[in-house]
Amino acid sequence: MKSPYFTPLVTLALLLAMLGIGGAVYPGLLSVQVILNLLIDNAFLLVLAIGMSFVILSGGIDLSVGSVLALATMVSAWLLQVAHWPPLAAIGLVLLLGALFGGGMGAMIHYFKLQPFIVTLAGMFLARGLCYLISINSITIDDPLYLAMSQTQLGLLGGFVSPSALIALGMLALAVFLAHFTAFGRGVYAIGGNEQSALMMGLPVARTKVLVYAFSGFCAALAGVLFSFYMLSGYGLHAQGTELDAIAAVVIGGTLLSGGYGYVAGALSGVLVLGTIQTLIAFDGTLSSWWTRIVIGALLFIFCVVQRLMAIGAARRAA
Amino acid sequence: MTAAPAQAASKDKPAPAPAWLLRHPLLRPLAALAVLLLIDLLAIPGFFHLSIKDGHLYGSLVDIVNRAAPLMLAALGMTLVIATRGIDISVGAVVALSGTVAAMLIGGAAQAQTPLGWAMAAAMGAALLCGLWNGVLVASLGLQPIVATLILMVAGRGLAQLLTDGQIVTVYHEPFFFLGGGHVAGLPFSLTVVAVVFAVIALMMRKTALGLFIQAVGINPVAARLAGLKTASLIVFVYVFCAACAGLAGLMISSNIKSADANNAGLLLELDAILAVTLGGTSLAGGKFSLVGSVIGALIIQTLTYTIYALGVPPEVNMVVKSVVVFLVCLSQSAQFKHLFSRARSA
Amino acid sequence: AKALTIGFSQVGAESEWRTANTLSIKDAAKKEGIHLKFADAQQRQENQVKAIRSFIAQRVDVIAFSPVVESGWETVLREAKAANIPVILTDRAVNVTDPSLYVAFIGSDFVEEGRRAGRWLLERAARTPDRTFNIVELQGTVGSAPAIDRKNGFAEVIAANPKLNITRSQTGDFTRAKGKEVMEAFLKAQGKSINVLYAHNDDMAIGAIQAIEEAGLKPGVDILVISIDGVKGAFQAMIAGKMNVTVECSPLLGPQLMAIARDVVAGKPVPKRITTVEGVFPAEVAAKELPNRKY
Amino acid sequence: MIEAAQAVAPVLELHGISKQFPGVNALSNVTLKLYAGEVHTLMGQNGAGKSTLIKVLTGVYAPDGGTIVMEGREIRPGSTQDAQRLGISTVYQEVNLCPNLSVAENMFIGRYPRKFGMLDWAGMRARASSLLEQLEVRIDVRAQLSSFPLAIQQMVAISRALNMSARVLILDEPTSSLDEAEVQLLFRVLRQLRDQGMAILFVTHFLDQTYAMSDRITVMRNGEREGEYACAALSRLALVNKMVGAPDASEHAPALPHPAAAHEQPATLLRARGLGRKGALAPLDLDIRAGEMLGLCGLLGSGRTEAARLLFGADKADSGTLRIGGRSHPFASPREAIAAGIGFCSEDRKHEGAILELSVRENMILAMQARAGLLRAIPLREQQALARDYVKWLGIKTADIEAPIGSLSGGNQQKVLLARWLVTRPAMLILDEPTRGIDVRAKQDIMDYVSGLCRKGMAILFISSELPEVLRCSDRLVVLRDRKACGEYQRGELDDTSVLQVIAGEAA
Ligand SMILES: Nc1ncnc2c1ncn2[C@@H]1O[C@H](COP(=O)(O)OP(=O)(O)OP(=O)(O)O)[C@@H](O)[C@H]1O
Ligand SMILES: Nc1ncnc2c1ncn2[C@@H]1O[C@H](COP(=O)(O)OP(=O)(O)OP(=O)(O)O)[C@@H](O)[C@H]1O
Ligand SMILES: [Mg+2]
Ligand SMILES: [Mg+2]
Repeated sequence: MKSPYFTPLVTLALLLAMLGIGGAVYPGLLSVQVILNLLIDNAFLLVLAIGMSFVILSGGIDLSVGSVLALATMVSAWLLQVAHWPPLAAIGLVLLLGALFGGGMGAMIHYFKLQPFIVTLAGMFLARGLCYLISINSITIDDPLYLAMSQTQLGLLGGFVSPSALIALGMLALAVFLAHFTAFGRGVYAIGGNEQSALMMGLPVARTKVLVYAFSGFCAALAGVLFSFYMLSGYGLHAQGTELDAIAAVVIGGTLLSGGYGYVAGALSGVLVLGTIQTLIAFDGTLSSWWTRIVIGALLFIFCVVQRLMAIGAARRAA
Repeated sequence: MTAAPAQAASKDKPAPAPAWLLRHPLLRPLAALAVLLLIDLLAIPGFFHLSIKDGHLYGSLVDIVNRAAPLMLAALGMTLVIATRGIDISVGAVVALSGTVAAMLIGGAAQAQTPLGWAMAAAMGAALLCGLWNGVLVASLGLQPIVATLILMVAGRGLAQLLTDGQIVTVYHEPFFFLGGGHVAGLPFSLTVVAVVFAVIALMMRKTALGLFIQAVGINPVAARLAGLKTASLIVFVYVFCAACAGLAGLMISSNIKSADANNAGLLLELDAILAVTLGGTSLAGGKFSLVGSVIGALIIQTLTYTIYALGVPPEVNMVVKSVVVFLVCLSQSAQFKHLFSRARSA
Repeated sequence: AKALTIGFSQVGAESEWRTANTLSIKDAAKKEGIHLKFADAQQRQENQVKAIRSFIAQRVDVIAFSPVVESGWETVLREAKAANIPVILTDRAVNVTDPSLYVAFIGSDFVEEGRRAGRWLLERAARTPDRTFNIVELQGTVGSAPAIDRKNGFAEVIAANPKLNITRSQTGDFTRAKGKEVMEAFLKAQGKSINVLYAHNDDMAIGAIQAIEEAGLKPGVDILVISIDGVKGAFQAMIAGKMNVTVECSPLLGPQLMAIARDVVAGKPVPKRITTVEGVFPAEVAAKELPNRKY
Repeated sequence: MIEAAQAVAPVLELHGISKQFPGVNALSNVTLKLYAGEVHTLMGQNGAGKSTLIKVLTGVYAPDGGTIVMEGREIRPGSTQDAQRLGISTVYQEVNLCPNLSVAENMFIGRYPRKFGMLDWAGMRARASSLLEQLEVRIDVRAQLSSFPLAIQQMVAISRALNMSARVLILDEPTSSLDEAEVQLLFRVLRQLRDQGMAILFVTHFLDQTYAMSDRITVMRNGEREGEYACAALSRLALVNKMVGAPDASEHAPALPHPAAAHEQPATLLRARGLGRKGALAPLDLDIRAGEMLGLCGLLGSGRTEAARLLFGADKADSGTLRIGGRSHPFASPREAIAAGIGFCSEDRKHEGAILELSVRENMILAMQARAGLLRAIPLREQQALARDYVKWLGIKTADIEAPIGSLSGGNQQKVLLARWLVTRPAMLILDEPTRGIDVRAKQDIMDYVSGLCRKGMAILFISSELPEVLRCSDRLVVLRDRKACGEYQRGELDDTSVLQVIAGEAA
């Protein structure tokens, strides 16, 4: 655990190895489009994981992101289809609401000294519950802007990507900048390293913590917007359990759940690992539902163990 | 730093002065439970009504404790894991796995294919193996607990389904139903099981140094190792214990519904268990823990669920109600919030 | 000729019904010598979309899937169309503006199932015109299509008789354990005044039956039990006299799917909507019917 | 100088400050004046309330009563951030830095240099290096803070505070983990700052340092201000008496029970041959006899702590052998070392010693219980009796043996941790800076007590940055330089000056 610098590299190498082996076994896997599909299909997860990275780096956790994502799809669908708002205004409002929702939880966590797990768990129930209050049915979105975002294919390297994938990558760039080149980002690391010390060193701990959750809420709402580009619908059952995927992506990307160690960019490798595992399974196409689970578990296991062993080895060699 | 006094220490405190009582860490979870029950008393006619049916107690309260039994077990196991700064999200999968193993071995006939005892032992064995697996991944390989247990969370349910080919296995062997549906002295047998598990672990806390060691490892693992604790074995132990509790809960659940449903049994039970532990006042940052608190936490959750059903809340509002109550319970436990409130009142 | 390849994206394995559905498709494919690419989505729409994209990348001949929800399929179906791969839906329909995005839909009509359950109750109630019936409903997962449709279909039909009232309705998440738990609470809250239980699937009904028995009442007699799906367990319960009727919702779509896939590839015209033949099985026919049940 | 200072108004004035913790009156009615251009030392026994006063002053705790006046205006710092903004820069007693960040970042956190709106990493590193250079610390400022030993971390914390253009500089026991040379460097810098007009509040337990640096001394006792004195006008003896209270202070710090001397049996207890670890310590030969106190000395980073950790199995040696009482022990874990009768009191009490939320009692019996095993729980009564005895013997100031150790003052925490090892009655005890943060009086008592144990047959490996202490106590001295043993001396072979030469490598 002493070498957080190393883990993302290991992850990347393992990822390439996994794709290489997959390509050898399943023809067609190593096509440009399949790789780009990883980005297209996981754009929303990447955005979620980015927000989650900040929360985890600060030593917290946010279980509400999957539900906030669903709520964001639901609210945008409702605003567009029922209230007939212009799409940009709807998106703006949804992003704002997401940030407020997250910030509200952050404020509860900080000012009332509540545990992040429990507050965001309640937030998770609340956001999903609010979806059902809007409608228990799914609402189809037929707004032209959304349709365009959904169907535009931007050519790249002989394949194509969706605008959402680019937005997610842009968000990643922004997040890396935030984490490494702004006082806010460094404050997040400091708080994750030792909150008491951060306070003693005069960091604005309260503001940073609230902002971290607000940022995560914002990311979840943005992921919701991307998700509704992807699915063209708002639905209370969207993205169930995605919070766990986001956490797993962040942790696999080399960030310590106890806070303070890791890189935001690791989220990308984590998301790609999860995506690759799914792609491998889809390409295999012979697994029953239960074998699918077992194989996902096994691949995760192999991946984590190899990653860990290599990190231990590297630490030994460095010593 | 206002943590619960250690189990052993609380025994020897001086006579319970009211001030001490008011500061007792279990006061707030208990108060939350009492308020929920009060709401039930006022809003649901006959809520506290108990009658004797077929020689055993029958009523809402019995239902609540009976339903809460698996959750209480899972929460007890989870408490120790959390005390070591870990987390176990594979609880639900272990529940599914143990129930399935037992049901498969007993088989779908009135006569058990495998003797009941063996079947249950095999199921518990499977659960213990799961715990060992988790513990070794965390303690020896140093994987982060959440990923280490994520592996089993995904794969465990798959294994259970593999055993049953995705079918629900219905059990017709009567004696099996006793664990989850039987009665002893008019009370649900499941309650006895929980009481025994609780007594055993509480006794271990009192008679051995386990509690001290677990707390030490949870608060400062480096210092604990330097003081000569077997940190790795302790960590393996808590995961094994947690899985054992989950395994027992799995048997209880499948015995209660007389079948094993690999896909749905114990779904999201880990979240409820963690919620129960935190509601009971144990911090997820590890260290001080309260077993009684976790049991109370489980009762709060089950009472809440039951209240939602009994009040006739429309299902689409369930989640909102649940979240609001959880928020309120949390806030009621926050000293800072009380401070704010009393300031607002005095102003 | 080269073997036909079908890519099939299944919702998951959340119930016996679904498992039977999967099995039927796998068996049918094997029997027909069709190469089946199977992907399990673990109840998540995004996973289905991913699977469909991978089918497109692998250039399968036909894509079939049971959509998790109706909405949100435009984009990926367009991609399939652009790649000239025909799409067949099973079990549930989708909501798309351009109907040419899929060639056919085979499956049940959840609203109709709800209606059938309602009609059975209407007839039953007609036998005792003076009696009022208090109905409790165990819904499926909140927001899921079968839960919404089965609720609406049932409510639509029983509205014809003012003596039929739904007094309580709560979700049981389609599972036995929840069905039992919720029914327990209903029984405590309402006791003997419950006359009818309407469950959105057999599993919840089976769980609820246990709760009714434990409350000292006779399921099927004191409380009429109506449910949907028609799995074996339901037939056994009916034979034991604990359930009154189950409305069939057949998962055995495999053979039909394979036949249509062949036709589509061969360029033959196929009907856009193919409803499976499904029955209503009251307790009286249960014993006779049980040996014929495949799931 | 003092008269001159008195003429002007103080920079900072505290009036009637009180602070209570449950069961403890940490501060009652404390008054303090700080003048520009003056070093003011705060002295007092462990738990007298020095750190609490500093925390109240810098907004960590809200006072229960009293006022703080800065340059004529009343201030109420609500947080350390406020205090910093007001120009009060503080180094707290326990190193309060973020272990996961780089050294450079730790120095600039909260006030990063910026360039084009972004953090200026290069500038930050350059400035961090040059600031540390002032204190002659030459390290890679990009490396993680936690990769450095406590002393370096302490230096980083100090240079962080020096770096601020503050009016008031507060240092709470900054020298407790530094050795002589570092202390001199620090003092040089402090004098410069003082001469530039900074007001400096300084806490230490070292009388030498007090007299070397201070212009004025405030003595605290039991949370009260005992008095304020001009440094020149107060003799050492008088100072100690004022700190301790009446000359017959026996009720405050009862004398330790002195173990009777045992008949000498100079058998070799521990024999290390070529014990080493790559990157940490060159292969080392070491013999320790029962009843002997072996001193390890060397400069910061010379490898003393590493040697201790290897002997204790806290780190695994990759070469060499270790024999204890004739049997070979390749320790793989501290547990095995403890079983073989070794105890190790670490220098880093915050990270490697105290288990903060556990009570004084639990912290004290932890190692003993670990040795007894999980199943053989020490009866509660016995635990309480032990804890009470040691609290009395070591003069640990705590409200209750069930109070969490985190609520104790730094020096008292150190005493509890020392007690953790004393209760195990080990055959050999490794003490790495055991008296860090302990007041003069108690230090004397503890060293006497330890010598007593030693005479009774316990082997002791003693590491301390206080050379006089090591020289005075040790029977034999091993000097380390650059992670290598470079000499062994019997008692009396070295004196205060020659030892410095040996350590620095200047002697032949
Ligand atoms: N957070 C706290 N909770 C309870 N008591 C506390 C707390 N902090 C300090 N105390 C108590 O206040 C008293 C004064 O402690 P303080 O840390 O100020 O002593 P000190 O003079 O700095 O001692 P040392 O020289 O050992 O550092 C002690 O008795 C201590 O136990
Ligand atoms: N002045 C210094 N400049 C650079 N690095 C130093 C300095 N002092 C110590 N170090 C670092 O300290 C480490 C060795 O620390 P170690 O714990 O062995 O020291 P020690 O001899 O126990 O001294 P102490 O106990 O006084 O810290 C090395 O990593 C070394 O790089
Ligand atoms: Mg102090
Ligand atoms: Mg050292």
